[in-house]
Amino acid sequence: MNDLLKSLNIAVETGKRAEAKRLTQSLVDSGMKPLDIVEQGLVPGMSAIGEKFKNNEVFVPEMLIAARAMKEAMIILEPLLAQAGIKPKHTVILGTVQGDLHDIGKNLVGMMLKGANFGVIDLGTNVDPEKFPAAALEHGAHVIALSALLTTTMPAMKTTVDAIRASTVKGIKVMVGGAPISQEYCDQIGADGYSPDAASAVDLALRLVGETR
Amino acid sequence: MNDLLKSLNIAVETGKRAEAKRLTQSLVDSGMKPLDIVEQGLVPGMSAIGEKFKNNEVFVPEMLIAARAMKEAMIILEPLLAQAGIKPKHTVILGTVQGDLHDIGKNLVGMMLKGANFGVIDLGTNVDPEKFPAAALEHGAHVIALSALLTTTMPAMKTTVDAIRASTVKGIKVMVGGAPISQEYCDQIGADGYSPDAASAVDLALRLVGETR
Amino acid sequence: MHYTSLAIPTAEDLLFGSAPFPLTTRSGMVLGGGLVYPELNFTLPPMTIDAAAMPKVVQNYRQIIDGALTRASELYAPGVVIEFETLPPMTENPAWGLEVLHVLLDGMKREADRTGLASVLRMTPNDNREFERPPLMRRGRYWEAMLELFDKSAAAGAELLSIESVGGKELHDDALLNGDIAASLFSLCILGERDMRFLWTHLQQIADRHGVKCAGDTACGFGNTAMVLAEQKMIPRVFAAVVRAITAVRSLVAYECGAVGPGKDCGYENPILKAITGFPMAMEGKTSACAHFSPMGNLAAACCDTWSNESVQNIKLLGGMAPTCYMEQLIYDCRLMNTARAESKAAARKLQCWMVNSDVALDPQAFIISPDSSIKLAQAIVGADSHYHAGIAVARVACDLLSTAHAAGKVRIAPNEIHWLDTMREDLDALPEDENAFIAEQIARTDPAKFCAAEYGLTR
Amino acid sequence: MHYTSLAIPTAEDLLFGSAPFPLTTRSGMVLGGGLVYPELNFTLPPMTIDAAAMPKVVQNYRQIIDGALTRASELYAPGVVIEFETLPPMTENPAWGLEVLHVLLDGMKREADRTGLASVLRMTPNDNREFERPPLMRRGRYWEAMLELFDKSAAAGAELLSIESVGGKELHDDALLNGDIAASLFSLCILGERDMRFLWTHLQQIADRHGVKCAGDTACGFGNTAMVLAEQKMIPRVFAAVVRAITAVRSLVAYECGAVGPGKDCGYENPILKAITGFPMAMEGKTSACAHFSPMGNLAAACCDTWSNESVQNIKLLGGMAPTCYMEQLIYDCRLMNTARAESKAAARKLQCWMVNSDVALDPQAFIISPDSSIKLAQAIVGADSHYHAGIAVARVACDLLSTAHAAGKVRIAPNEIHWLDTMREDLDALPEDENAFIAEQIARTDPAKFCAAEYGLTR
Ligand SMILES: [Zn+2]
Ligand SMILES: [Zn+2]
Ligand SMILES: [Zn+2]
Repeated sequence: MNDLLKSLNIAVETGKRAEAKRLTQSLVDSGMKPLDIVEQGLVPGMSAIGEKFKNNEVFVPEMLIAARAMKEAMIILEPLLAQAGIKPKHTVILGTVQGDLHDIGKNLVGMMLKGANFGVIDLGTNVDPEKFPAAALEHGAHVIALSALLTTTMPAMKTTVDAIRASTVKGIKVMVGGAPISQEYCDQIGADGYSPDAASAVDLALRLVGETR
Repeated sequence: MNDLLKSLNIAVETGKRAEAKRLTQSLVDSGMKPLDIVEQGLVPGMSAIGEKFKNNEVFVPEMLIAARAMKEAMIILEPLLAQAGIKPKHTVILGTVQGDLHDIGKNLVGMMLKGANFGVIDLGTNVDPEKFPAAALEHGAHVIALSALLTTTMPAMKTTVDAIRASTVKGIKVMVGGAPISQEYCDQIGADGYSPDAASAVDLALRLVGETR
Repeated sequence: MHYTSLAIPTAEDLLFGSAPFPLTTRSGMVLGGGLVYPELNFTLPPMTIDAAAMPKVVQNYRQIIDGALTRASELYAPGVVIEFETLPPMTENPAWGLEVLHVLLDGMKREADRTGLASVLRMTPNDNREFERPPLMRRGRYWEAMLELFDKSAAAGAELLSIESVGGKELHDDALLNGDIAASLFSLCILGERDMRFLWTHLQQIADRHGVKCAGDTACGFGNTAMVLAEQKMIPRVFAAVVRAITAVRSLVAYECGAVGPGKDCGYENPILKAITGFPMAMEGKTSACAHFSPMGNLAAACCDTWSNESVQNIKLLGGMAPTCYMEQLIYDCRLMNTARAESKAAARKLQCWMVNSDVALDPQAFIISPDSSIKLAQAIVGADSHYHAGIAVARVACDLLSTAHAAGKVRIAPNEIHWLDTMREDLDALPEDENAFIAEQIARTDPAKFCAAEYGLTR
Repeated sequence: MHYTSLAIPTAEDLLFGSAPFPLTTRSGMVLGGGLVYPELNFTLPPMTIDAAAMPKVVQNYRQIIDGALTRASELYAPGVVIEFETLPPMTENPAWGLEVLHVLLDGMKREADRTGLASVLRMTPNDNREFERPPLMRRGRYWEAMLELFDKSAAAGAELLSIESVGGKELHDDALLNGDIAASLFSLCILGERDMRFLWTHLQQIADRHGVKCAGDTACGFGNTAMVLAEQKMIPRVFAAVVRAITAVRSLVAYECGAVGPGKDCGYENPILKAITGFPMAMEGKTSACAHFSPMGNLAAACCDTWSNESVQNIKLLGGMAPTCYMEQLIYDCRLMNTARAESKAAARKLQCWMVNSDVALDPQAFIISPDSSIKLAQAIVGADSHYHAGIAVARVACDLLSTAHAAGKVRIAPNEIHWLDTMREDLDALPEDENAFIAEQIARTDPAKFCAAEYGLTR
């Protein structure tokens, strides 16, 4: 069992999709609980590649290949998790604010959050303020992550934070980022955290939900 | 009379102190009202040099020489004006905010305001917030002009505006300036006007008291 | 290919401040005629743009233009290019864009009357077509509004027309993040080529109607996105460098449709295009650090005809408003180049040599846009029989130039990037020779919710 | 005079990146030893500094140092100088200044450990003595706190000690606004000289105690105030240029007391001081437009050994935090100079020549600090028998250099400024030969509420 898990870690880290699928199926067949397979088989693989990325040893494409291997494995595991009533521990609602079309940064954040086993609901770009709290309510989310890349859409970020605070969603954490955004602006609009880049976003999200890694 | 006034204009403009004194005395002796001497004999001379300064034909030193000529003339006129119960039409309280020692810009503004026949009370540099409304009350001022040159004394400018607004002095206009100050900051702290340089400060002050030139 | 040989065949003649086909503006500036001119670019501070805010918007632009041009006069600039890059709501509502344009043109006229300062305006409407997903490239309200803004701007006195067109971008971001050179080629050389041809044919008609010039496009959302991602260590620098080489094939289309330069500032592929077309080019480098970091701050100036700061918000620095500060910096950079050029061409080449050597060995992308490399890449493009093949050819040459230079110790490539050169070459080798086969293959991989083939005259 | 001949007697040897007496830092950087290093300067965004705000203050400085040094490593800077210029409350409360200093030193150490980046810290406490009016120059809580900060900073690892000392400034602002060259001489060469001798004798004791270096002072509140007022058209440029020449006499005193450079960035008089002392000098020019405009953006680099941005707030630009953006710009400027210098001294002189010619003919002050003029002004200073006479001599030479150059069409002087050269010469001719007579004459003109003679060892 330990050997299989270790092989699965490596298959995910190195982005071997077929291998990851095969090993996951074997573990399922051997009777291991699906949540254990996720937490001991997949997440450590993603963490390993994430660590290498943080140390500038690999790049996003390698991360994405690993993420796709994890995704293939999750296709097997998701129905089983659902059967057992298990949902991602934390869910993040993600989007670029109204009037703004930039999505690379947002997509990277989404990819990295998924790798850390967050549930991620991506609302896309140019998103109406009200859609964020509505989605948070719908998905029982713990964090809303907002992106803006234009100085002229920064006010839409504030409008969105205001809409979230005025909504019935209570206690949700809001994190913000994007080229013109700063810690100061984050404080000013009453968001809970600012991340200067996609790589730091996972740490911030973990901190906001009260976890550390 | 007209000739004498014209000569006085020129004496002020060219900074001929003795001449300005002599001509002012002659006009007084001839029975002209002291306020008329100020308005028709001195201010036009200062306006003329001010106009040249605005057009970059002369520099501050020439302005100061003219201002000293006017000052000499005022030594004769001030007791007469006081006797007649005439005060400067508008008075400005001037100072650099708490924690800030810069005073060149402030001094230039003061010099130019005096040339436009404003009463000017200069509180100096590093001035406590409360001193501004207190001085305004004491001198019946119409405008308070605040200067700050450090990013870290900008908050003291806001504190000062707050102190003015919270005081018993009502309806007074506040103008602000200094290297780190912008129109945006002016709006943000609720001041009434921003001047990007000393030369524009007189126009701003005139506008704030409802006059134009 | 429209261009089958190089207007500037040797690196010795690929030099800042001079182009074989200079452009004379109405105000008498001769771009590419011996002098490098500053080209100032600016944007609003954080604020909303709507009808209610327009007075404040206008006030900002008036402050920008007055401050920057006054400083330009005080520093005796021989002339300046003012680029007005609109923000999305100003393209969507052309009246707003035009109102700002008039403020800028008035400011330029005022300064010309006051001090004789020569200037010219480059109008760059923000390309809004992506606001629909999938983007509508040839119809719909975004397209209509954008063309209206171009037309009325040209009529109002905007003398240079530019755009950062987005055709193909809906697929290219993913290509970058996946390190997928085939998908990048599809975005740039198939989709981008078709979109630019459609767009720039329209722009040229507008320019002809009003007697103004089509200046040029930039693969900003492609090459610069790659460059910034590489600076952020998201993607390999060698990958960004090869993508940069390919972007030249896309940006070239504007000139094929009649543009005459100066190519747009953020087109770091412009040295390659200058070699091909002989038109003057805008460039940006160290003095655009206000907008983005770059690994070729000096080298980027090697062949520029205007020198830009890319973009800076109208915020207050200690010295003054940021656009005015950047105008000063640009003017001094230009003065240095123009002083050397005034001495002799050999002197200018000497300065160019130092600017190049300053950066060329430290970064793959700097190496790729150096005058020497640019000539070789330009040759690969003009030697191809289609834009698709030109893209493959220029990518191959870029890979080879990097491998050879790295082997010779002439360019720094990080150890974890070396294998990417082989990966890219393998990906290039695996591409079908036949363009239609390639198109079919790539379209099959796309998501119809993100990309509509018909908007590029293609069928799914 | 302490210095009676020039360490660099000819303009040919007055060159960026090399000084006869280079300075080796603990990290192995050799200032003046062949390379020009970037010297970054920064300040807080608009915010209060008090005990409650200290966490936020510290957070700002941590962000500044991390961002700037990371970028410096990414751009392979051969080393950087970090200047920490305190804000008034940080001198008044040395504990706050020291807390920030530790943040900066920690950041420098972290980056050295991570990437090997060499760096050195210049500590520049804000001179608070003016907070009393009249200023107390040699006693009182401001003096005590400032010396405490110097002492503890040196103990903590601040390797270079600097200050923008204010002795004489309480009279000099008025001297500038009145165009009063005699009052300017009194402020700079009598009061400034005495104050600096007193102050720098103390600083040298501190430096010796902790094995660190006294770097240098700047007549910032004098020469730069004049320069900025001239840029704002408040005072004549020729007047500011002559004042600049005189400031060299004042700033020289630091070296007479043991300072070894690099002279402080905003001392535009530094080329003159480099000629006299042979020590490396910091300079700033176009890349300090963030802090103030200047008429000599390129020329100022002609003899620099470190190249500075003067000061920028920690605010967000589109590209990143402003200090990081300016670090990038400085590094590219330095790379260009170092590339030329690496080729040969002749190449460096060629680049210097273009930097000088870029600006020298367009502004009196640029003309005054050019290498040629600097040598002549330096000679006037070392040839005098007292600081008072040196001030008169250097002012006269400055006037003569400007007249001659203007007559030869070599420097642009505005028509309404020409007569100021005569006025200044007449004022200089009217000065008493005897220093004591001059002092008595000047003291008699001062206001005891603003100026206390005893603080300079003088009697009213
Ligand atoms: Zn761009
Ligand atoms: Zn200074
Ligand atoms: Zn400084």
